[in-house]
Amino acid sequence: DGHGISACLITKTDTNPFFVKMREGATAKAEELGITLNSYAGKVDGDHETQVQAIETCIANGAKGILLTASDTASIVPVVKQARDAGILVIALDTPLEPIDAADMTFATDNFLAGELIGKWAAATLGEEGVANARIATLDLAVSQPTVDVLRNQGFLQGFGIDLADPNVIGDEDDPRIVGSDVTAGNEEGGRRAMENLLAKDPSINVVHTINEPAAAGAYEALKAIGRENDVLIVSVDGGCPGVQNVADGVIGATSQQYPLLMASLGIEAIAAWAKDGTKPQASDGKDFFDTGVALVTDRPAEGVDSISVEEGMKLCWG
Amino acid sequence: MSVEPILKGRNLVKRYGKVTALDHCDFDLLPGEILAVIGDNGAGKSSLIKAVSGAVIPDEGEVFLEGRKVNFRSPIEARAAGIETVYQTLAMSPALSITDNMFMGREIRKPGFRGKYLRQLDKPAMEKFARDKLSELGLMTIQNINQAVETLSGGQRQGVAVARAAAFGSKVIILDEPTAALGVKESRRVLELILDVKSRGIPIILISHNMPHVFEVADRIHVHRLGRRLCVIDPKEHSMSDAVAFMTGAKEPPAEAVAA
Amino acid sequence: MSVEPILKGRNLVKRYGKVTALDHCDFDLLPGEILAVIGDNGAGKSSLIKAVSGAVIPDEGEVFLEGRKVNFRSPIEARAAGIETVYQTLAMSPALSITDNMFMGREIRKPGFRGKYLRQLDKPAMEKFARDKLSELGLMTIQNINQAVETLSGGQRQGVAVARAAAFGSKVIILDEPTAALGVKESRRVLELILDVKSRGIPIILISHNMPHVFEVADRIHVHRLGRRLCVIDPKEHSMSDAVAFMTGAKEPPAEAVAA
Amino acid sequence: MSETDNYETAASRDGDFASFDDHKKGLLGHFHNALHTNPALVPLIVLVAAVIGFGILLGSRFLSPFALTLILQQVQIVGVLAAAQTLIILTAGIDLSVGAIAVLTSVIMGQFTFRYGIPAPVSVVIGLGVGTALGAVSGWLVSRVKLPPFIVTLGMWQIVLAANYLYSANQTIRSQDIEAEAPFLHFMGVKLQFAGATFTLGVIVMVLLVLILAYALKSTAWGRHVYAVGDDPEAAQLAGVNVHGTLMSVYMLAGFICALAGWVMIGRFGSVSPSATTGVIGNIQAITAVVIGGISLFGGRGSILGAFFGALIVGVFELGLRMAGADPQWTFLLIGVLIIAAVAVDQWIREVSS
Amino acid sequence: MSETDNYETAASRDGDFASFDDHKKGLLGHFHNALHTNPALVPLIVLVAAVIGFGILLGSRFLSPFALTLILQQVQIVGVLAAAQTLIILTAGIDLSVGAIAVLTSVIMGQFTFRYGIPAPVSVVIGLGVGTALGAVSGWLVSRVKLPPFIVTLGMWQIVLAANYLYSANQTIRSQDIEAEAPFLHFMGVKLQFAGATFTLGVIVMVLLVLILAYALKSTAWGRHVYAVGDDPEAAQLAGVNVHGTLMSVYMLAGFICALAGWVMIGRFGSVSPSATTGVIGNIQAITAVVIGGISLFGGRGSILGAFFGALIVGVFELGLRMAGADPQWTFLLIGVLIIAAVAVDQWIREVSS
Ligand SMILES: Nc1ncnc2c1ncn2[C@@H]1O[C@H](COP(=O)(O)OP(=O)(O)OP(=O)(O)O)[C@@H](O)[C@H]1O
Ligand SMILES: Nc1ncnc2c1ncn2[C@@H]1O[C@H](COP(=O)(O)OP(=O)(O)OP(=O)(O)O)[C@@H](O)[C@H]1O
Ligand SMILES: O[C@@H]1[C@@H](O)[C@@H](O)CO[C@H]1O
Ligand SMILES: [Mg+2]
Ligand SMILES: [Mg+2]
Repeated sequence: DGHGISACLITKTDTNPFFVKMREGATAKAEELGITLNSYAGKVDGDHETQVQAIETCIANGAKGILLTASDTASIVPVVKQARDAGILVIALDTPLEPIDAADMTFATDNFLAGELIGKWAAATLGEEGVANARIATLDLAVSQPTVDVLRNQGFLQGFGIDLADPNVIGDEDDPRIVGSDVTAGNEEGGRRAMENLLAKDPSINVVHTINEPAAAGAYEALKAIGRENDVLIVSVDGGCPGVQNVADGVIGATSQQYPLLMASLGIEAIAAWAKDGTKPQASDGKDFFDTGVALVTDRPAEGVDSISVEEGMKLCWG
Repeated sequence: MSVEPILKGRNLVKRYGKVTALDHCDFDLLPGEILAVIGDNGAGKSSLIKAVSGAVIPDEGEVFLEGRKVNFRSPIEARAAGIETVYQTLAMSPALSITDNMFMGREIRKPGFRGKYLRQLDKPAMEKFARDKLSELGLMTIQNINQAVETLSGGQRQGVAVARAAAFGSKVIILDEPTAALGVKESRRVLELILDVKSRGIPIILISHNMPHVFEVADRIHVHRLGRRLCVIDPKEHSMSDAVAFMTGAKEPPAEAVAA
Repeated sequence: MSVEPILKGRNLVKRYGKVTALDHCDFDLLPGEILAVIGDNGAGKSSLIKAVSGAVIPDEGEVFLEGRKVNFRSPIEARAAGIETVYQTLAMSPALSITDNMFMGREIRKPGFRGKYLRQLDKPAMEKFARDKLSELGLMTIQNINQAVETLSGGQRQGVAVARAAAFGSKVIILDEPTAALGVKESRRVLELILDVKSRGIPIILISHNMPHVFEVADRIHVHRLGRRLCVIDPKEHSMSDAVAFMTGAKEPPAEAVAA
Repeated sequence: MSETDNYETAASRDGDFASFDDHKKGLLGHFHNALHTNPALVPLIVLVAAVIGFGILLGSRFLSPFALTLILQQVQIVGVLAAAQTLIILTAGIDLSVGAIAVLTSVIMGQFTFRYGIPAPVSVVIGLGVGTALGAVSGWLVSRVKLPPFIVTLGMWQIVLAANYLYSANQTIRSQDIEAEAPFLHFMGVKLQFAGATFTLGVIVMVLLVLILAYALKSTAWGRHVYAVGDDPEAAQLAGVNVHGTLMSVYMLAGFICALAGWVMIGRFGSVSPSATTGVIGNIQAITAVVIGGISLFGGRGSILGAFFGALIVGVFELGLRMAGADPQWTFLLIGVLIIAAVAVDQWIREVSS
Repeated sequence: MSETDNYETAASRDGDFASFDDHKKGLLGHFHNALHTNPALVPLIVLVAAVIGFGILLGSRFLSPFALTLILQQVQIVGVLAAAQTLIILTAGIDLSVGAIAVLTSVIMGQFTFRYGIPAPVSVVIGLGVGTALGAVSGWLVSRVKLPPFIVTLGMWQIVLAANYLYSANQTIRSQDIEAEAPFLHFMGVKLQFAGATFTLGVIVMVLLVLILAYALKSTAWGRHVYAVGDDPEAAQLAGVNVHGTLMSVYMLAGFICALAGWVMIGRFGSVSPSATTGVIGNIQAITAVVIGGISLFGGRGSILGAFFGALIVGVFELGLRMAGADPQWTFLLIGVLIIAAVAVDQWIREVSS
């Protein structure tokens, strides 16, 4: 019984449905276990300062545990240490800290893997000749290139079979198949503008990687405006319900689905356990974090790439 | 006093923080007269006319127009009641043209559809009117009626403000130092204009530091001192030296003038 | 002219867009004299003194101080050369106090360590000085020397500006309509002050529309018309009516006055 | 008074009124004059120069009807917001909430239709009404409570944006669903195409809006009052302008226009999303357009056409740089340089011409 | 001249100078007077009221030395940036680049030490120098090229932020590495603790900076010139103020202070990260603090202590609401309401007291 226990959930923002779902999952589980949950979020994506202030608040409030999706995975470490020194269990959700053992445990999607899956799928779908003649656009998140952005972009390119140069930097590849990249802020507005810009630069684009499904929907609108929506392959990451529905409607070819509700409820359970008898959660076999899994959702399965159907995806989707 | 004043102030008080600008001041303007208001710098003359023209709301006291109590909450209300004022600060929009400023708040619209439905301004009509009024004042060094007011010389600017008041005032015209920045020729025109307005039966309040001008045109002189009316004198019965002596406190005013 | 002018302008031109404010204008101020500059509104008087005091840079022409050509690029340079000006716009910072405004750009620092290293201002000293100068001008309705200038009446504001120039001018003092907004008493003080400054050997340029004042104090009168010097007359040889007639173009000036 | 001297009568003898000559004539003089009477001309020159510059750099790809009308589509939201921003800035205010109001009203139009089943046209009208009401609140705080516009709209920005997320529960309404169930919401996205050029109704509405406002500001009493209030509210008040009424009308109209921008957003993005970037940076984008367009942040000076050209200048630079292959970070940097440069050129033209 | 009337001599007979009486005396009068001469008093009152309010709501958790000094730590960066912003705003400017300069200079301090092996103190000095130089560029564009500060610093913001991303290659320098190899970079994070209260050097530097600037603005000629330039630059120029010099000094000093904020950031966050949000929202945060502090965006009015209290007011509200467990969007919404309310109270106190 968790009465008197309080916990914190700190997300990057609370404007992204992904984090909204995460919070819903955490809130439901916390209610079930009788834990008081306070939620915090950055003002904009990448807002590190507010996350630091949130952790400090949790310390001041005497919380037992913190669930954190860090905006700045390396910079957050000192204040996380401060929290752990104060006896608070810190669990990273969705995004591992740098180093990963700066948190007590990580429940996460492997974002690089998520990118790799859609990259592989795109390559397999296009076939050998298609891959050789591909014209690729990547619609990324922000000019500051936050870690999710880099991991998914580089994972995609790797999966597609492109040499990454520095795997920590977007845009340093010299493969001629890449037409260019632009930033989208992860929403429809940015997705459309970015797609238009890249199409104006080179109208022959036929493969589009998008940071998430809203950006993909925006890109689709831009393609539709010039009548090319049917001959361009769009891939994405997230697996939110509107996103999966868009896979069903043929807007998106395939998307890598992640499981925020699971991350959150596991996190709350871990805090309850920690408060009860001081046990800490264990990592998945052979990994240094607890992998909540990622699955490729598509109705056009490709050879050599594991995937689940849209129907299954709809059952597991969030938001 | 047998005639009912057209504009009357009673017991007016206005304070600015620690400063008392009006200190239980009375004030009377009789029909058809030119009333001059004289007093030292900072005596509270401008504050007085602001209080009777709606530009500031007095802390205490009452204002009567034609015997009826009025509570102007803005100069628009005073203007609607027929009181037109040239403030010492002139109240012009520097970036706007001479025409725009002259017609501010009472623009003329085009006749017919364009005016009624498109609410289009009749610029040629307004420009012609503005040009005529400025010519009457002899302000002909103004080279362009669409010039922004901020590009005018101090005197030109004052001329525009006076022209505006004279053109539109119907019941009372108040002029706060209208000739302060004007040249000899332009000042003359303003004095002629004042007499002209008076001959149309409209009473005028003239605040001025120029004693010859005051004594030339005024029917009565309100002497203001330390935030209140010290006395009212008849320019035909007192000399300029007397007026200045009262105003500066060098000499006690006659008892009957104080009672007035 | 045998004496070398202390301040001299030659062939000055200043245009504002389509408007020509100075049209090849000459100008001479002789040592120790009071030179009045008169002219219609918009004739270019203010433009002239701005051009010789660094406030505007003339498009053409030259300025000489004590015979040496000068190129003032700002009023600071003119001031450093000893030319102190009261502009028609007064050049005050409305939100700052009277003292701050009087000492703007030449503040007094505390003696010793606090002044030298902490650069601390000597506020009591500055306040005392300011109070004294204002008293000399009779501007005693000012109730608080630390009052913001924006809370002063128009006349009080002008008094502060004149006090500033008189206190600090060393070679030439220029006054652009210094009594325009002043009361009778305050105007008198300014005239006395002008004569007092003259008696200290400092020449003065006085722009004014007040003919009696001009004829009372001026040694010579520069008549300005349509952007240039029309003539220079001796107030002892010409009447006010003459001056006004020249200035307004009603009468041709005498040939020798034009040559001057 | 007989004691006074009669020197003043000398002035009356003066019969003819002298006046100076114009010293500038001819073509150059006319050009200078045009620049002075038409403040929007300078940003127009900068705009044309930018188009020509990128045209030379990128050739027909950039000068194609497709690319040029694409710019119009890309600036339509900022263009509409800039119109609202212009009105506020002309009154010496500033509105940080324009983008947030646009996003909230688009969410209201969408959610009212989908959540409550209200007919789409009614939802649109409600959205426009909410925008106007939010403008009225800001206007009242500025005009009556006399709070600084910056603070009022900063608070409004946060409030509206938060309300937007809370109300929408972060839910996106998908383009496909709108298409199927409430196509009226997509009205502003309707396309008119000819010869490669594409005009959406949103673009046309933006252009019309700018033209109507330009007319109202220049040729109606209301417009003159807006300028007077921005120039010197105290003087305007003394001169007989209803300052409160003018401010209220401006803030309400601006709120209405922001809601219009919300409707245009739905047309452009297809979907309705509470997390549209416009909510966060729409204000800065609109202010940028306005200031590049030569409108003074101190109020009372400038023309709305200038703001429109300002929005287009930014749009041309952005698309041009992307087409020239600059990567996002470099584009971001160069836009910064170009914003400064555009205004410097503007300044320079004004100086040379005066 | 003998023709003139001698009425004016009547004035000379006047011997004694009359003056009005003060009508307000006593405690209330003194209080009113204090409010007028001390514009920072109003935000101070709002601040104290906010602390008391949250104290009642949250009890000793909030009123603990830990929580109260935590507020100071949480506002230290915004507080330092607000000091820079105050200087600029007093000259009737605005600086959108303050946060970006802080982030870039922190990256420079870090990268120079780690990438090039320059000793940390030298890197810090270089960082401070770069901040000053960036300020000088903005100052020059504002003062000499006469571009609007809003545009100059908007461009500067984008340029500096993009340069920051490009130069750093998005690399974060980890706290552990700084601790091990260049602890001097952490200097501003050094803690002084007693009885639960924690003061970092960064907090102390912020307070000292504000006090020094308050002194300089009030009691030196430079400070008076800053106000005069902001009040009416033309009048200041005519009155003999070196307007260009004053503006340059202000922008350079502001740039320097931003770089100081960069150093404080390293102390507070431990690591050096180019993506710190201060680069994106630091400007709005600083402006918010300044305006809540009662400084006019039109220049020439207000006190830097006010800006400091403004930063603290926001900090108190944020921590208080967070500790009370308000949902983030509700927190944003309430902060929005409170920003408006704080300024409305300020306005009301001023009105009642005048
Ligand atoms: N807005 C204000 N704030 C504070 N004090 C003010 C304000 N307006 C006027 N005062 C003060 O009130 C007093 C009277 O000022 P007022 O302008 O009425 O004088 P005045 O008689 O018109 O003087 P002048 O002849 O110089 O114009 C002065 O002491 C002035 O400083
Ligand atoms: N900044 C400016 N911009 C445009 N025109 C100007 C400017 N300053 C002055 N002028 C014009 O130059 C001419 C001369 O103005 P100036 O102020 O020198 O006249 P003045 O003789 O001082 O007049 P007054 O006696 O009214 O002060 C006027 O026509 C005026 O409109
Ligand atoms: O935008 C992404 C989301 O889609 C989610 O994957 C979490 O990280 C955010 O940055
Ligand atoms: Mg007055
Ligand atoms: Mg003049």
